[in-house]
Amino acid sequence: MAGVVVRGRFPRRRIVQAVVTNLVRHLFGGAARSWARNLGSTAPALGSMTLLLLMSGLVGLTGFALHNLQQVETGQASLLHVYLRDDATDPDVIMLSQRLQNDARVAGLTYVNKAQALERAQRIPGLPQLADASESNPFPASLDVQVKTIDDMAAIDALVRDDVAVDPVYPTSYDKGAYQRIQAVLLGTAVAGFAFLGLLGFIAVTVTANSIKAAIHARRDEITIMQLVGAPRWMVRGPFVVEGAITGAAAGLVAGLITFGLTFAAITAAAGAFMRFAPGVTVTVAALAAAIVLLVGLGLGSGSSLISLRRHMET
Amino acid sequence: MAGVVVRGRFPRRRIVQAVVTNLVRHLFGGAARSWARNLGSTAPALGSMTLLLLMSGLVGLTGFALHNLQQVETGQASLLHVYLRDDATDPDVIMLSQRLQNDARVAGLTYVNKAQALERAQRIPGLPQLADASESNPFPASLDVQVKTIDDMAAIDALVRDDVAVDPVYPTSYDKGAYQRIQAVLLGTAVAGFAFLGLLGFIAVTVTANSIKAAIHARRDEITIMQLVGAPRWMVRGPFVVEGAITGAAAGLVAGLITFGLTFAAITAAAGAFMRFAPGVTVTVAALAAAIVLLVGLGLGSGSSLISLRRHMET
Amino acid sequence: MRPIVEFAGVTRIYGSRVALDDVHLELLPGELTFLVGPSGAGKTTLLKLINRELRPTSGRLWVAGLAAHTLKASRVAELRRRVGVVFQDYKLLPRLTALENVAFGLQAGDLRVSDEEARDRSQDALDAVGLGDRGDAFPHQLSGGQQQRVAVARAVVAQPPLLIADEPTGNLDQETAWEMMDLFEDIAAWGTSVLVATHNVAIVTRLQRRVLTLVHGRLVRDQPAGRTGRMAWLASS
Amino acid sequence: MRPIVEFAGVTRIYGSRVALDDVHLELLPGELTFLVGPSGAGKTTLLKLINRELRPTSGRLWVAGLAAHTLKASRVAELRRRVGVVFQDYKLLPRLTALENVAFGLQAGDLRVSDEEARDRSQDALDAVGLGDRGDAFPHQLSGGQQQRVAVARAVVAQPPLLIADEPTGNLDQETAWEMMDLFEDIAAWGTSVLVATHNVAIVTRLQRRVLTLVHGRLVRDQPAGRTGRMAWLASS
Ligand SMILES: Nc1ncnc2c1ncn2[C@@H]1O[C@H](COP(=O)(O)OP(=O)(O)OP(=O)(O)O)[C@@H](O)[C@H]1O
Ligand SMILES: Nc1ncnc2c1ncn2[C@@H]1O[C@H](COP(=O)(O)OP(=O)(O)OP(=O)(O)O)[C@@H](O)[C@H]1O
Ligand SMILES: [Mg+2]
Ligand SMILES: [Mg+2]
Repeated sequence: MAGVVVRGRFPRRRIVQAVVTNLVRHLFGGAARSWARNLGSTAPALGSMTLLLLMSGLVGLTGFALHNLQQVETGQASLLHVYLRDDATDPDVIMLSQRLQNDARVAGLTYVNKAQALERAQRIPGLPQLADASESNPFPASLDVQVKTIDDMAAIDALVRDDVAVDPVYPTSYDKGAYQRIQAVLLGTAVAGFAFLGLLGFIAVTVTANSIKAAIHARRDEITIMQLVGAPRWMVRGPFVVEGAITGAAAGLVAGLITFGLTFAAITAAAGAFMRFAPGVTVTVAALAAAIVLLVGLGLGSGSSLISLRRHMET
Repeated sequence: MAGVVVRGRFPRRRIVQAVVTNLVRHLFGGAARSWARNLGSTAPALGSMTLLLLMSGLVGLTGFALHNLQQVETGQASLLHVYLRDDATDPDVIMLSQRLQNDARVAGLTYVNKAQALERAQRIPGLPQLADASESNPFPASLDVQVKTIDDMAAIDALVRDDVAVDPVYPTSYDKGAYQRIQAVLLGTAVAGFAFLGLLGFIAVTVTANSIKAAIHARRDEITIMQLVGAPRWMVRGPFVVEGAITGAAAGLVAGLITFGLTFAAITAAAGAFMRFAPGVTVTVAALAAAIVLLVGLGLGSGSSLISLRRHMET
Repeated sequence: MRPIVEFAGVTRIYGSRVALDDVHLELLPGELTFLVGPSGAGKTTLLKLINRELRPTSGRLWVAGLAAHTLKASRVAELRRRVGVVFQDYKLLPRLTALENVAFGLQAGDLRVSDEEARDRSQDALDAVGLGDRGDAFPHQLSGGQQQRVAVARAVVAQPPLLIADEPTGNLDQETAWEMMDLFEDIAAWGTSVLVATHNVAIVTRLQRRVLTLVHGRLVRDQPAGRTGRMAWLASS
Repeated sequence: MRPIVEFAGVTRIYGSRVALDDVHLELLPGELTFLVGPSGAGKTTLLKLINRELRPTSGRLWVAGLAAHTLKASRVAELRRRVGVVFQDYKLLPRLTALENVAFGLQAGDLRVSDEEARDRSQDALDAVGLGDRGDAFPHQLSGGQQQRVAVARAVVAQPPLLIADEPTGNLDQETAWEMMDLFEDIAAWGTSVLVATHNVAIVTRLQRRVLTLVHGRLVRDQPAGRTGRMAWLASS
């Protein structure tokens, strides 16, 4: 009975094939099965990771939408009223209009005559009695210039300020102080947004890494046994890294699918409202976000496995 | 040699004292020491918990500050201009003023004459040429009423609308539509804020519970052994729950101290600016927030220990 | 004298594998009994049934006055406190020292034992197994045989009415094994019923106590004390 | 013939406890040697030094051509692949089946072994220890003795030049223990050097192989094969 073992045979054929097969199997083949077997110890990690990746995905998309929304609103803020003299001639106004229209920094141009200006002023709260109280219309006609980016406001203002058609006393609505305040608010919002996104990302990374660490810590005995049996380093680490990657990918996949699903549902359910409140968030963008979430999960899972294995690997 | 054991003795004196001592020791005495011994398996949990509790504390405080800030700004929004007839008599105006001043819903009252009204109007962008263009001053004098809460605007408006001193055509600046828009914005902000706070809280709870779960899962063999030796249920669970509580309390303590420290530093470093941007966040409030963070950590640690023990306790 | 353990037609099946097959058995107080049989015969399964680590698949089983086959989960700890166990794989708590492990066995059963008393009695028990000077060592700092002896000390320290030991001398040299047997005999003489699963032929044949032989899950032989001749199971396995 | 294991004045101290004291020793290929001594004498420590689980506190030590006392961490796996080990506590991978555990021992050492070949040879090894029909069982589904035999199968399956076994029959009945010894003798006959730490007096006295006796960490006796009379350590411990 015992003799059987000693008659061992080493038929060294198809060795390359065997080596490749073994490499793949040790790293991937068994990993999926063994991942399923070990779900007990990875379940908490999986839960935390999924939740945080999902959060990061959704907050990232929201951030993107808010960024776009802000761009749109900044566009509205970058409207420059160029006040025309009451006595400006039509050719002068047309000249000025054409000069502005040919400027690459200008997105659009509207002519507002005195009657429209008065009508608009009546809608400003606090000035209700204006139309009745005053016989003459004190409001000037204007060219309302939509400037492409708010940063070009000053240049356009300088461009038109001395035109013959423009009122010399109050040439434009450009207000340096107000402009700087808007800039400050925009910067503040951007900084706060990035800080928050960064913070959530940091939490997601830390918690994910900690979860994987805990899962590997729970299996340190196995690592020791593998080492004692003489398994080479990659064979000890490999399966754990692959399992970490599977965990991360699974969390990322679930989170990514939910991110995509929610966004897709929102887009199809209320396309109009969605476009207005979350401009730029299309199906493609949602898919991209989902893919990023998946990749981050994958990278986090395998990366933190690798790092926390080191601690359990010193001989 | 072997005989020694059999000569066992049971001196049943001071039994109550022993029982109490044992209870305390099993639950608490050893727990701190054994918690220190087990740091290896709880370290990841500790890290994740501290981070998330800290986040919750800081975001909670920020939310509180923003809430107060909003209150302040809502106060500014609840300013009602009551426009006076140009031909209103002084006694009529004084009567109206007193009626308003005696109303409990009114916080303050300012008289704005026609000259001041014009001056104010000139500061509104888009109306620059007003002062020059028009000889007569079209702006009415007004009583600016600071209403205590924005919800009382409608009532105050109804109160003054038909007064003899008030302009019958444009009695007040109260605008039902604008008011409802403001309400909607406020509600939206509050809902979003609470949703975000709730979400962060949910993440903190989930991740903390998962971390504790993982730490207990890593020690399920010990739980099994204790049960096999016949330890009663509370003796098996007790030390794990206490250890979970210590972990939670440690995370909560660190997070609470950092929360308090940061807030305290901010308050002392720049009291003026801080008061403006984060009204209501005093040292007491910071201490309270720190205490809440600590208590939440404690509760979470012991609670989730208890819950995840159940899974490993079925016989 | 009422039996402290009673098996009535107990069968235990793992999946489709019959590990114990219709066993009838009674153990009396003060009796030292050996349980022998080849590897995989069902010895550990039988002991696990007594400690309510397993439930019988069928049959009835009483242990220390409790009906183990119908025992509610909430009363399992009560049964186990009446049974001292030496596990085949020791099952020491890895984060407690040897002395703390033994004391745990004592105080898990009886809260009324004060700390000093627990320490004294645990120290006595460690002395009895020859490890009086290793009380401060953690399990991983002890040799295999030393861990096994700590497990014996933990099982006997509370002087339970029933003591079951699974291969308690597997990692001990002959002389230390004899010391453990002396200890078990003393404990049996004190009134405890002791059941020892073992492969140690020398001990079984020399002590001339009652011997139960399991083969393939069946209790094939029950030799009373004093009549343990040539070991039947050596041939029959 | 060059020795496969050589201890030159090896001492191993845990904290302040001297577990192995100035041991000089040579093991030759094809030799079956027993290592005996009372519980706590240092047997496991000596075997752990050979497998580079421990480093010597002082002294020099060569194993299978490698200087274990100066070996770099990165080459430890290489040494271990030349040594088959049966651990005192088995150390089976809990999440692999018996067959997978054995195959792991084979493929950890040699990636060129294809899957079918690994399966065939692992099955042969399980057959040799009498567990051919339990390949699919996980360790926790096996009895103590069965786990021990899986550990033996894993250690021998790669036919290493050196085999060390720590109490490999502690949980086996006499007959199965003899089967393991037959296996070890076959493996030694094939050219492997086999070192077995054991308490089983019957086996040591009957086989008449070389016997090393450890007491309190000192190698007090080295009896060559064929001259193993009354066991000295029984008296000296
Ligand atoms: N990690 C450790 N720390 C401290 N002391 C240890 C450690 N490991 C072993 N020892 C001590 O060293 C001595 C030798 O231990 P070893 O395990 O080599 O004995 P052994 O001969 O294998 O005994 P057994 O037959 O009981 O297995 C023992 O006294 C043991 O308590
Ligand atoms: N959890 C389980 N699942 C399936 N089979 C099991 C399980 N536990 C034990 N067995 C099988 O039941 C049989 C009896 O096991 P048991 O542990 O009772 O044997 P034993 O007599 O104690 O053997 P040993 O002397 O080797 O310890 C064995 O064949 C074993 O493989
Ligand atoms: Mg057994
Ligand atoms: Mg040993």
